[in-house]
Amino acid sequence: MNTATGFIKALESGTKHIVLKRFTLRYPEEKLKFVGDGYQFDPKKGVGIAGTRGRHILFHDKCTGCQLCAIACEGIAEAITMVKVDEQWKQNKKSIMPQIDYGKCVFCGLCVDACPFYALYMTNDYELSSFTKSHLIYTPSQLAVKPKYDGEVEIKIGSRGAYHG
Amino acid sequence: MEKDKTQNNQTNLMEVKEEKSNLLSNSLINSITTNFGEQVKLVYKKENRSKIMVSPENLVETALYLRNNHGFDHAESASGTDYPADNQIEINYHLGSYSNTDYYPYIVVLSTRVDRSDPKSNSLINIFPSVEYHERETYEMLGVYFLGHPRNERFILPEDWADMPPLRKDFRIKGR
Amino acid sequence: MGSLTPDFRFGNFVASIVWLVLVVLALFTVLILPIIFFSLFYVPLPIVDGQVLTPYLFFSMMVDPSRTLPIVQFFIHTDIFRAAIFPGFAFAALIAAVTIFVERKLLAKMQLRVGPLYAGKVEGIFQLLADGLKLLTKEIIVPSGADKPIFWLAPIMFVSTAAAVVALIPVASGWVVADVDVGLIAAFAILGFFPLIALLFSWASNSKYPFIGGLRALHQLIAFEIPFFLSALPVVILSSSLNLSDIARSQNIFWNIFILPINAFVFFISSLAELERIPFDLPEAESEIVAGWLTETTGMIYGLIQLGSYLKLYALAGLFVILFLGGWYGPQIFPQELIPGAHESNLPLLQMLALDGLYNPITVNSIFWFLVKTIVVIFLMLIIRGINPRIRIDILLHTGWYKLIVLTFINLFVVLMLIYGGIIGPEGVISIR
Amino acid sequence: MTSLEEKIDEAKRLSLQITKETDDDRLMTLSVGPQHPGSGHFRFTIKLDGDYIVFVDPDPGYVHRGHEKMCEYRNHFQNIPHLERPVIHDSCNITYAYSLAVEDLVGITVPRRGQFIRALASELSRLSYTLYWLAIYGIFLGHSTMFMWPAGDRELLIDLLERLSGARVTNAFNIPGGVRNDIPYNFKEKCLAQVNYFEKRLKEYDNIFYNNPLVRQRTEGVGILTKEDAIKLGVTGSVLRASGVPFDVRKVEPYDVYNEIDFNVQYMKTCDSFARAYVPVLDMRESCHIIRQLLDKMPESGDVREKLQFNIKSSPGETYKRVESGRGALGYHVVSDGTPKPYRVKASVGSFRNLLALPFLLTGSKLGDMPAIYWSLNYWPVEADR
Repeated sequence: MNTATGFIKALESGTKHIVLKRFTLRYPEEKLKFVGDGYQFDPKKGVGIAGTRGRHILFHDKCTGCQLCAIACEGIAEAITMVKVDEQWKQNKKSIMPQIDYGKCVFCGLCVDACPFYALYMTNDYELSSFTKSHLIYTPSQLAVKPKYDGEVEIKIGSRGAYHG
Repeated sequence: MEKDKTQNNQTNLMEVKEEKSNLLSNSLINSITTNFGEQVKLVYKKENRSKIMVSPENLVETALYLRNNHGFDHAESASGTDYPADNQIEINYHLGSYSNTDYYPYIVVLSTRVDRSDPKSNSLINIFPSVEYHERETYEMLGVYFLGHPRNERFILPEDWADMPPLRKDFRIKGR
Repeated sequence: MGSLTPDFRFGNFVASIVWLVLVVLALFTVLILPIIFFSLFYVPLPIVDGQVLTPYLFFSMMVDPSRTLPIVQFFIHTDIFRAAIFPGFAFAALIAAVTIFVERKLLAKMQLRVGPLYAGKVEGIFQLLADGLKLLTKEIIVPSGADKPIFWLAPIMFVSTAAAVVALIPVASGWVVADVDVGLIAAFAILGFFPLIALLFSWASNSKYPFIGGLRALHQLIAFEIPFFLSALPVVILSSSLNLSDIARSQNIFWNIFILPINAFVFFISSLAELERIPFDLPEAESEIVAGWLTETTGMIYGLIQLGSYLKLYALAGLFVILFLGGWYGPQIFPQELIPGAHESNLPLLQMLALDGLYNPITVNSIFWFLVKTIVVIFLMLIIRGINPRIRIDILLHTGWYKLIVLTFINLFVVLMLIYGGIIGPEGVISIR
Repeated sequence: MTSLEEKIDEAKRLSLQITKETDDDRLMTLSVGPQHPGSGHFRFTIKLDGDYIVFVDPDPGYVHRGHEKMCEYRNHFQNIPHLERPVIHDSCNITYAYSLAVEDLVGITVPRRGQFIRALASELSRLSYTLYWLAIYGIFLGHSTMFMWPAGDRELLIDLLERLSGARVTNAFNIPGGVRNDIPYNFKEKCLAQVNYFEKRLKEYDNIFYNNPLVRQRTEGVGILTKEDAIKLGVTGSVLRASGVPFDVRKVEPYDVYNEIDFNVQYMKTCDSFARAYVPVLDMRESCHIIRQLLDKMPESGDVREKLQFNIKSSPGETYKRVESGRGALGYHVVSDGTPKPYRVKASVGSFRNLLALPFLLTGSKLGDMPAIYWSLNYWPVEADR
């Protein structure tokens, strides 16, 4: 009889789920909502500010070309190289700024931790796919652009199960 | 007030635990030193950890003693460290105990140093069957030949590996 | 857009389609029509409505809707219609296709997924079409060292054997492709070919995993053949006929499932095993032997075998309905006339809609109830897959040889005792006829 | 010609002493490996006598070999994103153990709030790993619903981890000195709601999977690893606890805040595949319990990270620190020579230790039991490579 009750319970549990709300996030139409603007770091306090670790954003007016981000990345992904930029900044005598290869980046965010001048943050944008490898290399001017991300969907827990909505 | 009390209790508990672990390690070290004398050298003694260094000849004896008298019945890992400056390779067995509840948190590092140019050591596979794959890995990663181990052969590395054992210090990763 | 070629022009596309249509039309008039007309000299033409159906008459009848009906009426009583369209292959294949789609959607719902979604806008109803097209266009890889004739033949044999079982299933009184007196035995005989095909194909694939899968299929199907057959035996005793239509007709008052519930259970379980569906999909156990005897199948070979196995699913569900669920009997819910007073009116459109001479309320009702019951049985077979794991070969064989056979034997004796005790049967207290 | 039973006995005996190649024409050699859907990045060769497995030779090392060598070229912080790679689902536990080892070498203590947060992250990580493992166990037994449900419910925990650390799987969250960032706004309520909902879902797993008679048939009494054998083979984690040894590093050697948390070590005494499959689920219940306590007892404010230099120099010496990961005790033996880079890192991982039980249990069992035994070992193929 144990066998029969086991089957019946399984059947009941299975059929119950037919009427539950479906959990799937329909990705291209729906996108997840994230907590903040992205992962940031406060060098004075020495802790980060919670956020999604997506593509970087580089503030040209704060970057001093100190290479600390590139040094941090050297042992991890070797994704950051310092390149010459045409711009002239007072704080950046050598005119070098990081250029990030997203084909190599692992999005650990240790470069953001390494930056002492609030120049490098991470944003919510994670859709970086491209047709060629060379398109994955983001130059400093590309990194300066603030990406647009409009995710509105969150996990909600209702009476008919959890769902994305 | 209550919080203070609980905190006090906790600190007391911690102290009791530390004392217990100290007592345990003391009794363990004492028994080993009384039994083996000068042959066994204590390297360090921390909370719940202690490391003893033996000569390669005494390795099996010490392991057998630890297993039979103190209930260290398995090895969490067996690994090697290369010391080219001393021309030696150190082999560490991290021994733990599942049968003796007192020694649950305790780990004895049984280590020995063998000659780097011709590294050979006695296998502990008959005492701790659990070191089987660890010793095999150590063989291919550091080139230490374990006498008595039935399969000193390739395990993790590629099948066509023909270079030197990769965890030796003079093996350099390309581009580094 | 990236998906289009750079030199794509919509005008060229339309022009190419127009060109294609013109070429086809020209070929049709120049080559195919003469061939048809020449061949018609040698083919005896059927007589419809008292006239010989010449092509000229055919085309003129097609123009007048009121004269189309006799042709259709004539056509649906030909053997070729029964074998090819209803209740034969096309009908069964349609049900098989719907089954595949419903299964995917149902399992998805049970597993909190969405299932097929994008093909065909509405809940992905054209997913199967897309999959079929994909399978058609895929390369068929034949393993080196494979026994090529058998490798190519096996999928076709699989589908045709499944279609042969379908041919024996009556969907309404008189609506069956092959109304044979040994229908039940014929069905079991044809079902017995499947392990042979599986073994032949797996052997011909020249690979280890198919070989193990084929052996498993052989073991499994033979182990379940006997309880399968024995569980149908009491039904034969009760209705004293092997003809499937007669068996269905004998249940116009009581369904057999009320008298033989244990047999129905055993039949259901064994048909799951025959179908190699979870929990009995050992020949295709993907975590142990890759894909079992289907490992080396590619492209349309796989598609044909899938089609065959879903045809088989329909056939066995139909067999279950015929044997235990009273066949096509059910309360009459279709009206005597499709549109009341339609065939007395003078409007030709209404007369056409009345489908005078085509619409038979009893047959339509029978087909409806048969379909409803079959779909319920198919549904039960599908839902089992969502809640159960695969079982092990030795448990499976043990279940087949020890438990189910014993159950059927006990039930057989019980039925015999009831009949000779005069409780059920033709002259019993509970009369079946 | 020896009989089959003798052969199996001999193979069982040999499997402790590692089986030798058997050359018998009657045996069929079958590769269960990377080209095979049922194993992941791992291969083992099995030899079949009829339906019985008489010889098993595991052959790991497809993905992450040479991991320990790579650590010697990077400093302690740079090692964090590397070390978590083998089991990205359980990344917080791996980095936890390494952080403990480095903190021991450097000689610092983590602020109390940081300790709580990283314990929280590691519990979430453990839950998400166990669900992933369970999903694969479901599909190994051919139970497609049991594949989809845990894989879907894992999203709840991944979502929490993403809110906490900013990445879905490769968190790089626990670092030497604490955690990367403080918990975000509104995290506690969200975490409580999702974990409570998740705990309810565990009952459904019982209904559809663990109490299903067919699952019971396939797993009960299969692959019995007795307590003596388990101790002898030195297995760890849920495999050990399923064999009746209540050993959990969180309990026996509490690290950080675990001595303030009230939880039980879940273990079973039936020693079979079913116990090994069920103990992780019991652990998940305990983990939900622990998460609630952690959220409750966490200090309202305070530092979460001890500020360390990027090139922190540790004092020469060596240490061995372990945590309880999703697969059992996970220890890091770190040797330092005073430079910012470790001299030698040795990871003692649960998968590698449980791998030893694989030939022992598979030898003599049926081919149909192979998935039920193999994946019940709570074994993550890639982690054994390291």
